[in-house]
Amino acid sequence: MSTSIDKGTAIFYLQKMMEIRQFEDKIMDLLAQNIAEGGSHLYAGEEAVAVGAMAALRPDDFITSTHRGHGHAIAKGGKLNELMAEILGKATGCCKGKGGSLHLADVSTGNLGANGIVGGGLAMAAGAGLSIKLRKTEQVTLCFIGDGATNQGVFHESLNMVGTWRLPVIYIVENNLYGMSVSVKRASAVTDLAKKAVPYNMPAVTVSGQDVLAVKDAVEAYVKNARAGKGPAMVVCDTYRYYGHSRSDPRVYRTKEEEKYWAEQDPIKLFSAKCVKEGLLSQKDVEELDKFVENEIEEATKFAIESPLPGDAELYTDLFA
Amino acid sequence: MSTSIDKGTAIFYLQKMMEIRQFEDKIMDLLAQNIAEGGSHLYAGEEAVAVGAMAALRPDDFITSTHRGHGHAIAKGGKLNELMAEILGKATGCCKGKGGSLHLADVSTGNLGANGIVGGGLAMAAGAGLSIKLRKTEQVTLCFIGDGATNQGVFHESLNMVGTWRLPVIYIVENNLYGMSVSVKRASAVTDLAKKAVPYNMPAVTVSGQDVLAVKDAVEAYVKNARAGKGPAMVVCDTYRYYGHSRSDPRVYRTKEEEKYWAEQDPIKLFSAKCVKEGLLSQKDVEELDKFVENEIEEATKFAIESPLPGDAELYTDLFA
Amino acid sequence: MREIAYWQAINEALAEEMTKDPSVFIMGEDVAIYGGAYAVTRGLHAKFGDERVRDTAISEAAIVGAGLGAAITGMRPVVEIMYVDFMGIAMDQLNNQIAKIRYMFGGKTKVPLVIRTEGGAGRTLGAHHSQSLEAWFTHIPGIKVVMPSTPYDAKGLLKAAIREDNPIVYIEHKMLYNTKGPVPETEYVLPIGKADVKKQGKDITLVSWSLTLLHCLKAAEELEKEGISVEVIDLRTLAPLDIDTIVGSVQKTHRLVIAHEAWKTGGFAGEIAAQVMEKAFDHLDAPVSRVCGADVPMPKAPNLERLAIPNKETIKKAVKELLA
Amino acid sequence: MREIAYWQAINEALAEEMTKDPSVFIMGEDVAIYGGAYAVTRGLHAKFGDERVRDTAISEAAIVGAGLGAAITGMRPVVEIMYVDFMGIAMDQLNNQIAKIRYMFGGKTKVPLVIRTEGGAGRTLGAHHSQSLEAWFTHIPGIKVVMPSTPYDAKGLLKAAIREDNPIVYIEHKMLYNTKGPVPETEYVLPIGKADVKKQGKDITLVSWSLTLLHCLKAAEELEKEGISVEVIDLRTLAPLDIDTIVGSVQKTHRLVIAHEAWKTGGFAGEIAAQVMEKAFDHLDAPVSRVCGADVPMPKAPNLERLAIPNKETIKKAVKELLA
Ligand SMILES: Cc1ncc(C[n+]2csc(CCOP(=O)(O)OP(=O)(O)O)c2C)c(N)n1
Ligand SMILES: Cc1ncc(C[n+]2csc(CCOP(=O)(O)OP(=O)(O)O)c2C)c(N)n1
Ligand SMILES: [Mg+2]
Ligand SMILES: [Mg+2]
Repeated sequence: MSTSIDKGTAIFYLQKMMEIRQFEDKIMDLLAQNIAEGGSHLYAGEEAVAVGAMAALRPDDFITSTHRGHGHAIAKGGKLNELMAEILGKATGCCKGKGGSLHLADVSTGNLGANGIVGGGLAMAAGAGLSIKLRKTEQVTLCFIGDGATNQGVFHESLNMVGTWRLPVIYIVENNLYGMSVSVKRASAVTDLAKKAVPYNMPAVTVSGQDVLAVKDAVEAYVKNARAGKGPAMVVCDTYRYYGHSRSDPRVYRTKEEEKYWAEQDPIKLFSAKCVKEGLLSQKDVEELDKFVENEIEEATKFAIESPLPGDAELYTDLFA
Repeated sequence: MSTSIDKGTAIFYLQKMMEIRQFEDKIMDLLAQNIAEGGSHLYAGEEAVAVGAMAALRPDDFITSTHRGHGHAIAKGGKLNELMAEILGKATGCCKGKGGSLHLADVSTGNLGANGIVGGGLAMAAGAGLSIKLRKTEQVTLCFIGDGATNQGVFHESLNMVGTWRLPVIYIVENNLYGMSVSVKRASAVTDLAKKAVPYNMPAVTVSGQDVLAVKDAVEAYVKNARAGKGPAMVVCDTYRYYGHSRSDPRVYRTKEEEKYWAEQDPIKLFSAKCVKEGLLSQKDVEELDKFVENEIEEATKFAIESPLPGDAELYTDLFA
Repeated sequence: MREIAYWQAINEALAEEMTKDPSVFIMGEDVAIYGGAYAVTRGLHAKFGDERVRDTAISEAAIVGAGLGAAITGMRPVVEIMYVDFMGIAMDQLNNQIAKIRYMFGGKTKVPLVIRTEGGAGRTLGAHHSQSLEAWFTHIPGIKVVMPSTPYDAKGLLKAAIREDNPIVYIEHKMLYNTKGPVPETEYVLPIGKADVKKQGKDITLVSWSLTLLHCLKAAEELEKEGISVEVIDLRTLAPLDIDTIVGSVQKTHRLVIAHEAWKTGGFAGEIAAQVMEKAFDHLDAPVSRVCGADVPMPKAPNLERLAIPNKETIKKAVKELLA
Repeated sequence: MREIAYWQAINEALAEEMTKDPSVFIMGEDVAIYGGAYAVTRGLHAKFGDERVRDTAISEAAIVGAGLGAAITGMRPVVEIMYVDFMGIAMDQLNNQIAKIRYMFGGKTKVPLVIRTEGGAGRTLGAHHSQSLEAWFTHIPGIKVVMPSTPYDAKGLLKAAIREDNPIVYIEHKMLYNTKGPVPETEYVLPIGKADVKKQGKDITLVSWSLTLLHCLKAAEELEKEGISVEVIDLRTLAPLDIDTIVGSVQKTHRLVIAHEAWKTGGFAGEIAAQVMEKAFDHLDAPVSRVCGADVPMPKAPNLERLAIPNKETIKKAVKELLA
């Protein structure tokens, strides 16, 4: 383990990762039962990225999230009840049921939103970085993007703006090897995604996205720089999504062996094993935490299912301030 | 001189550069007299780039040009009469007067067009490269862009496509230090523009854009590779535009010293002096050529001025095939 | 006649044209190995190989713009944009490059390019995956806009589009993919720019396209039972607009309802209403009525999504109101 | 009252609001040292410095999208897109992010963002620098669209726009920059969403905006001499549309001509015509007439450019035809 942490911190990280995992497994259930409708891109397998990165932040820092945003929302402090309700389109959701899975947001926690547009958060993140600079608040903005999103034009424009103006924005590239079905090898002229930082005059590092502490350490170092006015950076996190891209994905583009390999790098198992091995947590602590989280998720699910849909009059509200 | 060339070739390059220079000086005149209306972005000072790059091509190769496209059009074999007439919006222009300076094109010479949109030729060039690959014709596409255009999102998307698919496209980056009034230093996170090729898995080299042979040699080497299926590349040409960005530009963003420095690197003067020094041409040859070109430009101007405007019925033709 | 699904009709059109003409090829996100987000291109990669069925990076501007580059240099690309909602990213390519290039060049090039995309609501996917943006495209001179509602039209019009020397935006609807209809096994091509009277009637004219057309047909069927004879016109092509067919019908029925899923304000119904007024003012016994999408981003909540778009009931209501 | 130019009125509005509110800042291509392609921001960089008047790289999507990011995190950005023709590049940012974010988030954010841009023909700049694309923007729920025709309106509406908590597309016209008009020295703000009756009349209503409005006023003046009393309404704001003012006028005059420079097909005149029909059908003594731009990319040739857009004569002709 790359940094020494205390028991409380260990529990916090583990709990957050478990919350994300169980939240996503539950959504998969709800989709299968048609209780959840529409699409959901699940974060299971990538938990260490969101939790590790968010561990480096202050509550007033900003993030922009992606189409695969449940994990970011949870890690940034979103309430499970409200998130679950939002995914079901309920009035009690964090966006009153108007956003849904692809638009989970919670500005009060600094989460500027998931995004149905791949790369949709990139320019927004640059603007949030600029706003920090102009308001002189020493906040930072984390901009989460997938490997696939790095090929969008707005990636280039935004990183160039951030690089030129030395804005406090850190890019967290979640390299899960595929953008939908297209592997990085076939979508990107370079597979070493850290090379994509070169034209923007920002440092980049690649870490295991299955190791929550590795992610945290890398992000933390850059966040410190950014707060000190030393500009932006990129952290590429190698990771894997367990489920298909979306519910209907038969996953023909990847192999069982590959899936198995990554299942062995499970971020929750790795982290809890290490904590136990190093005596920070007992096996019992881990099991109890798992139970506790199970309960949380059950409650959130119940809350969401029992919540009402928005009233019909809501159709026309919230368009303008 | 980096390659040895014969007298005919020397005359050809010199003539093309002189044609561009005098063409542009003439346009400036016509603008001042309000004979030419609207905007024109003049290429004077950058002649060696277009002429050197085009010297590496076959007639059936493609180029995409820019808003500063007169030089490319001339160097790619456009007819002076038709180009001048087009800029005046005359029926005899290469686009029947419908395009104008910003849209000079001549598909019959492989020139896929100037473009009013900065970066507008980038995706088109990728497509032309793909077409070559699919049709297996061993053509190449040269994609001209300014330093400013390298910041557009479509630059990134296009180069990634070209880099991933190893298409026969060579980027000629005309780094004239400014995009309109904004210096590369203030617009781009890196000033060494060759670094912008890194994420696309393509080699890049920087050459003096004032040295027609240096440009030709660099482009030629990459063109050879591209024809052989070895993929794309980038040539950054350091150069300078003599006139302001457009007619109304007071050039407050640059200094007299800088302008003077670059005037001393004049591509036509440098090349003719070298040719004379190496005994390839006599001073008289150079002077005669200059006169000859003057005549050409006078004729083109006369042709253009005397040509009729398009008939009113032309407004609705040419929209659909 | 055999019945096949809408997606399959499109798939067949692609396969047939690719077989016939080696210059036709496909590119887009997840069109090859995956076979398309809505599986429209399934099997084509296996059949035609890597070169002619190409997965691209996520880069809508380059996909569409590269389509143009290939089209003007000897190929006939069919590019796919996964959701019409993403066309904003490629809007400059479409408007400034694709639509204008031929005109700007004085007719000295042609652009045999098809941009296939998909739109519409119905799957509670929220504001970024439910839009109907055809009105933007109809406001761009130099492109044609096709929006078929049946498998038969989808196949015949796509084949025509691929053979056209002009750029075409061809928009499918996500809720139509699994609808079935008769499609001949023998080859056929349909004319772009011709509306289709899907049902004859004499009391009122209903104009629509894409999924909403099916709602109109159902509404017309039910209204017929109530003694109201509705003529239902499927535009199929929005640009060029077959205004003559609409005006001809209005001259007979004197009443017109236009229904579409897109936002009402600035939607294409307004254009049709204005043209009908210009060409058949004296024939109109009532104002042209529009049944359109609510002027809001598509909400996630399933009840609000349903409220936000036209359906059989709201169409029937508009017809009755106009006849009242 | 003193007379100042349109560009100057805009420049004053920017300077005043920046002085008043430190959260207002400007960014765009060549807005700082150069002072803007049409010199609208001249002097502001010297006055407010590097941080608040920012030259950007050529990257329209990032400019507009970063505006959003800054707007939802405490600033009030005024971003400039040099020509409206380039808005296609930022269309996804505008449509999917800026216009929708507040609604998608259930009202939990606000977007105090102004996108200033410039459009229109008249300088023979060709197809990429002469467009009028407002119809695209009016077809996006969640944004407001302002297009002033006079220095007075330009100033008052821009100040209002900067103070709004909603995203606004504010479109200037390149041929208006040097037109002059009375502008008070004392501060004032005009309401967004209110049309202005620029001339009273009783025989016919002329609705327009931006440069074309001035042509309408001249046409009306000349028609007055011929005994035709024209009411001229300047929309000023297209979204939200002040339909009541238009309908009120039509109830009086019973005839309506709408004039704009944008392409006719799918242009905003169609929307207005449809709404007027819906709300005042029985008051219309003639079909609503549209005088609009030709449905072609703008040609370079000066004679063709003139032919492609409305002018005083074509407007007069339409008025007379409608009264015939
Ligand atoms: C602009 C845009 N293009 C395409 C899509 C469809 N799409 C949704 S997710 C996705 C893959 C994204 O890949 P990546 O950025 O690697 O994120 P991951 O899904 O792997 O987490 C695609 C193509 C979209 N939503 N938006
Ligand atoms: C998309 C777009 N943005 C902005 C402009 C306005 N503009 C025209 S030329 C230019 C500068 C281009 O700079 P560069 O690419 O370096 O080419 P150069 O003019 O220096 O040759 C700008 C900003 C444009 N025409 N298109
Ligand atoms: Mg991925
Ligand atoms: Mg430059």
